[in-house]
Amino acid sequence: MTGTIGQHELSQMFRSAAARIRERHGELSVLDSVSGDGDHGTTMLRIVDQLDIAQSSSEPKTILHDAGWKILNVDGGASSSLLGTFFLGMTEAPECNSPLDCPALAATFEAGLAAVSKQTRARPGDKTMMDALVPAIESLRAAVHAGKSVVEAMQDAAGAARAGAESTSGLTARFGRAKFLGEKTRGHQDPGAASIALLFEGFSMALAESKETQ
Amino acid sequence: MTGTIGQHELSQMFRSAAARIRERHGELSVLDSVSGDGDHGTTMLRIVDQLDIAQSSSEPKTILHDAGWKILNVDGGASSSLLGTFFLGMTEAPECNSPLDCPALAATFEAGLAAVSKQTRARPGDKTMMDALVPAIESLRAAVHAGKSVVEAMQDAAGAARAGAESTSGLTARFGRAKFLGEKTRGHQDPGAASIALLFEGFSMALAESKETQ
Amino acid sequence: MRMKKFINRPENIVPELLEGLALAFPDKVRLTGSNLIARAVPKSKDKVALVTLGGSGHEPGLSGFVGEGMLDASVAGEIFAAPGAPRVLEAIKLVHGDAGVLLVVLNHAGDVLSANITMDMAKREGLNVKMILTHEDISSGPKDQPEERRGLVGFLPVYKVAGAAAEQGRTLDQCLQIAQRMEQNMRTLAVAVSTATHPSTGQPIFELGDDEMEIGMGQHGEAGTGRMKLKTADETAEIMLEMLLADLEAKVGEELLVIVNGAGATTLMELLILFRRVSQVLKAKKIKLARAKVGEFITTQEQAGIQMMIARLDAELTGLWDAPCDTPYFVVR
Amino acid sequence: MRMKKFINRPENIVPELLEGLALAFPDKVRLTGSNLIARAVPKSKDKVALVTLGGSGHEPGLSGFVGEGMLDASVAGEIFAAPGAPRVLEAIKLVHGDAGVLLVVLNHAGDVLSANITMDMAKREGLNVKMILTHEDISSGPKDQPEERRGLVGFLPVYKVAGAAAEQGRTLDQCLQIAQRMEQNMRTLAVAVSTATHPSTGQPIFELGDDEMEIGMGQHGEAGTGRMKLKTADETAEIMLEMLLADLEAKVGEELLVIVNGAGATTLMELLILFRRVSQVLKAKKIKLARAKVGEFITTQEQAGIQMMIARLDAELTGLWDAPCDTPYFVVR
Ligand SMILES: Nc1ncnc2c1ncn2[C@@H]1O[C@H](COP(=O)(O)OP(=O)(O)O)[C@@H](O)[C@H]1O
Ligand SMILES: Nc1ncnc2c1ncn2[C@@H]1O[C@H](COP(=O)(O)OP(=O)(O)O)[C@@H](O)[C@H]1O
Ligand SMILES: [Mg+2]
Ligand SMILES: [Mg+2]
Ligand SMILES: [Mg+2]
Ligand SMILES: [Mg+2]
Repeated sequence: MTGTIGQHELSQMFRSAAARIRERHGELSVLDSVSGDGDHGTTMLRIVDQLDIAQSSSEPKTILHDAGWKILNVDGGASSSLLGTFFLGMTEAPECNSPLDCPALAATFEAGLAAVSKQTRARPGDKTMMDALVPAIESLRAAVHAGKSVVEAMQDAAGAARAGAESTSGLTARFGRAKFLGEKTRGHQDPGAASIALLFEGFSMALAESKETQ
Repeated sequence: MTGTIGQHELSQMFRSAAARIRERHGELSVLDSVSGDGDHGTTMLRIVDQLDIAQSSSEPKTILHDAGWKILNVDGGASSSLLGTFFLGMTEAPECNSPLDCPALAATFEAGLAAVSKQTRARPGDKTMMDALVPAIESLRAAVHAGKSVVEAMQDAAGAARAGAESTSGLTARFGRAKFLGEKTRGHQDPGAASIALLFEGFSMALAESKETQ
Repeated sequence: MRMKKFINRPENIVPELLEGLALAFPDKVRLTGSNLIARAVPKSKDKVALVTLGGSGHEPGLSGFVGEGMLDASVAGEIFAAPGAPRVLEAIKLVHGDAGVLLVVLNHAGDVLSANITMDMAKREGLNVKMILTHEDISSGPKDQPEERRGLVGFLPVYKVAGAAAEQGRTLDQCLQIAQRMEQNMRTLAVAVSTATHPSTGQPIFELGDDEMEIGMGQHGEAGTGRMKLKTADETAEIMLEMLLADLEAKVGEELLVIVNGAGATTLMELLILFRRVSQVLKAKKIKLARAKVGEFITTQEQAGIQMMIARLDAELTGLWDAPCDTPYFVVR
Repeated sequence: MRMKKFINRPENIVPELLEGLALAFPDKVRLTGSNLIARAVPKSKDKVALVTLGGSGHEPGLSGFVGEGMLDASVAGEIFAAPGAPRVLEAIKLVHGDAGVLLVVLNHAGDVLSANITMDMAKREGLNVKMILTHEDISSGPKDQPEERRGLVGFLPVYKVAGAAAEQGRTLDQCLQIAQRMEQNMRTLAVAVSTATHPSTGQPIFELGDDEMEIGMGQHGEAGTGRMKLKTADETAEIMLEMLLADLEAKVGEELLVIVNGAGATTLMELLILFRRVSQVLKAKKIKLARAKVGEFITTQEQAGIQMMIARLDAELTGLWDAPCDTPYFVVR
């Protein structure tokens, strides 16, 4: 089966992403204390709490909208604004109204990325969460072209996000608080990019599991 | 000879007292850091600078008045007010107008003590400079009765001041900043009393020397 | 070592401090909505309203300047973290009258993101809002890239002159223009000599050597590039002032406003000693010290350090700076 | 470790900080004589003048409160050391008009000695001077021995109400009576959590354990007797307020002025959190929080800690507290 993502799967994706962040938030704060103000792990905890809260509603679109709005409400500096915008932006894809097949999934995530890209001038190579987010979403589109299932697509996306996050070690920060440190940030991953990798890993693990149990 | 104290001797007494304080000001501050705010040595340095400056005038009375006023002008908390009052108070003794023989010396210092006693309710036993000052001046009067010279009288006074200062180790402070520490001040000399002993030792050493060279 | 701060639970710091502010100044401000500080007595609806946003832990900035002649509302974020856009929108709606709202934003990534998202939302809802970014920290970007420069204590004169203009009944565009003129003519530089404890985590927010200071320190300990051995007050004042004057291109005969802002643990005694030297140097250069303000306006917990700000004044800006205001931590008779 | 303070030579701290004060507020104060701060524009000669004295290193206290509606002159001593009597006399002569001078003195041994000597001299010179001692620190003496109690931040309401009364043209005796009524109805308690560096010596002014605080700490680190483990903000506020209310014998329905004063490094964030609890407890006890002031009015360098003051108000005192004033660090519109 190629499968689709409905309310149930989306809720599981959110729960799994939240769990993944909770597992690793300590590392995120450590990364942020190298390049920023050390609060990224704590902020991500507050952000993923909103993913849990948002799950009660009925349609994917409402769930996404709820999550985005609630995340925007987290006092989290850069990351909550960008991640809130990401989820809220997804709801601008007409495809997100019904259960998501692979093309709808890609289109929905692309709408999220488009919204984020309007709020920041950061692009891959600038050592921000964009280094994980952009390749992740590109790989969703590639999976559509390859005719892959949503499970496979999300697996690819998680891999791409992880590779993107790892690539940030070699970069020099040009955005966010980290830019003031310049060269000193080299050799360490960008915390926001690491969070994106964790979120997509969570999404992917949830879909893989829900496929097994089907 | 019983000798008298004129302008020359008074100047030497001041210079010698100043030297004695300068020698030992470190200890004074250490004592004050046990019982007060640790500044007594520094304040005494500023006070004895005034003793040096006051020496240029011509009569004992003017020298004493000058010294007292200048010491009052030192921002030294308790000790400059009391010592300034002490020297200024001496000028209220009619005897201080001419070179001081032993009775005049005693009367002059008694006038100083009387002025100080009007400004503080502290009395011997309260662990303040009064524990050195009062016996020192009492021994000047005793020396008069014993028909001693100014040199011997001042030697006795220095001894009494030193004994008085040492006795403060066994006392509990009831005046000044030290009173807030109560029992904690036991076992340490009162810094102000230690200063008085040094001043009188300086006075005595100057007179003893000037006798030798006479 | 346990953190030596008078707090209760770290997660309650912000609501509790705002509650304290509202209880201490009930005639000036009130606490409303989600961590919004608004004027106790709203200004009349036909006047432009001023809104700002920013992280907490920098008291009295920013919410301490809500009141007559300055801000109408301040949206307080968590410790050192920008508040989310929905709450900024809530504040804008709260004070929005017939003349519109000026949103004053200090240039920090998180704050700007929130503000931009808010502006999108406000536009969609048809609200009349204009935004001004303050970015006067000369250490964080070159002169030709003002968008790189952070907003430091310069928010204070911007609130002041724009607030006074609003009080006089000027239009939103006029208030914006005045704020912009103030903003473009101001420069700030910060120096830190010792770090502070993050009140939520209990950790130091940066590290500095025992005999070091850092010129160009950001508001949250973002390091600058000017780490050097400690200097005297006079030397520090001279170095910082020279850099500021050069960047502003201040000229003989011009009139300046100078602000010396304490970061937290630096005493007013020191601020006044530094200010003295600033004043002397300006006099020697024949630049007029027209107005001054010395104290704590934006702090970073108990960090030791200062921010020095200079701004070129003209007659109109001076008049607006002098206009009465009545806020918890800035009162002009 | 080198002392991390912005100073030049330690012996120049006081004249330089006073020069800075006068340069920063030229329309309010001027520096004159030997380290005297006086009003820039003297009040009319038919009004009572207010003079105070005290050591430096506690800025903005005391000289930061010279100006319309408060002090006419302040005599600044060296760091933590009372100024000598001759300079206090100089200040009295400077501001002495037809209505006489009220000398406000905080009860600290050195200050009182200087003041008493000054009073003797003034009497001898036929000047019309009355003196009031403030001694409201409940930790430093039992209730029946007020002369043992130190003067802490309570000087602020005394300057304020007596200054306002003087401005209204009241006689010296009336001003003294008002000051006395304020003084007798106020109580203060201090708590310290960390020490400060003496700016002249570079040494810590007292020692405290890593997890300790001390209730009853004096203005210069004179220890109290209330050393205890660190408490939360709410617990600290409750303990201190209970002691103050008991000592003042405050009753249901009475109106209080509350001041929470930061010692230096304690942030306004914390002061506001403490104040919040004070306000809540008073409400629960049905005692009215009529007026409040939260900020730094008298500091001890970068010491962390606070002073909490409560004072019983009556209608006249409230009116005088609310009267306009215009000093560098206290402005009422
Ligand atoms: N302008 C920006 N564009 C894209 N990502 C950004 C930007 N600013 C910050 N980030 C991301 O946010 C992360 C930091 O998040 P966080 O620590 O939660 O926020 P803050 O920096 O406000 O404390 C960075 O690692 C980076 O990935
Ligand atoms: N009320 C007082 N009466 C007599 N002597 C006093 C009094 N107060 C303080 N002293 C003396 O002054 C000494 C402290 O002097 P110093 O340290 O110079 O002043 P301060 O206590 O103001 O810092 C004490 O050791 C004590 O001898
Ligand atoms: Mg961060
Ligand atoms: Mg002392
Ligand atoms: Mg942050
Ligand atoms: Mg002293």
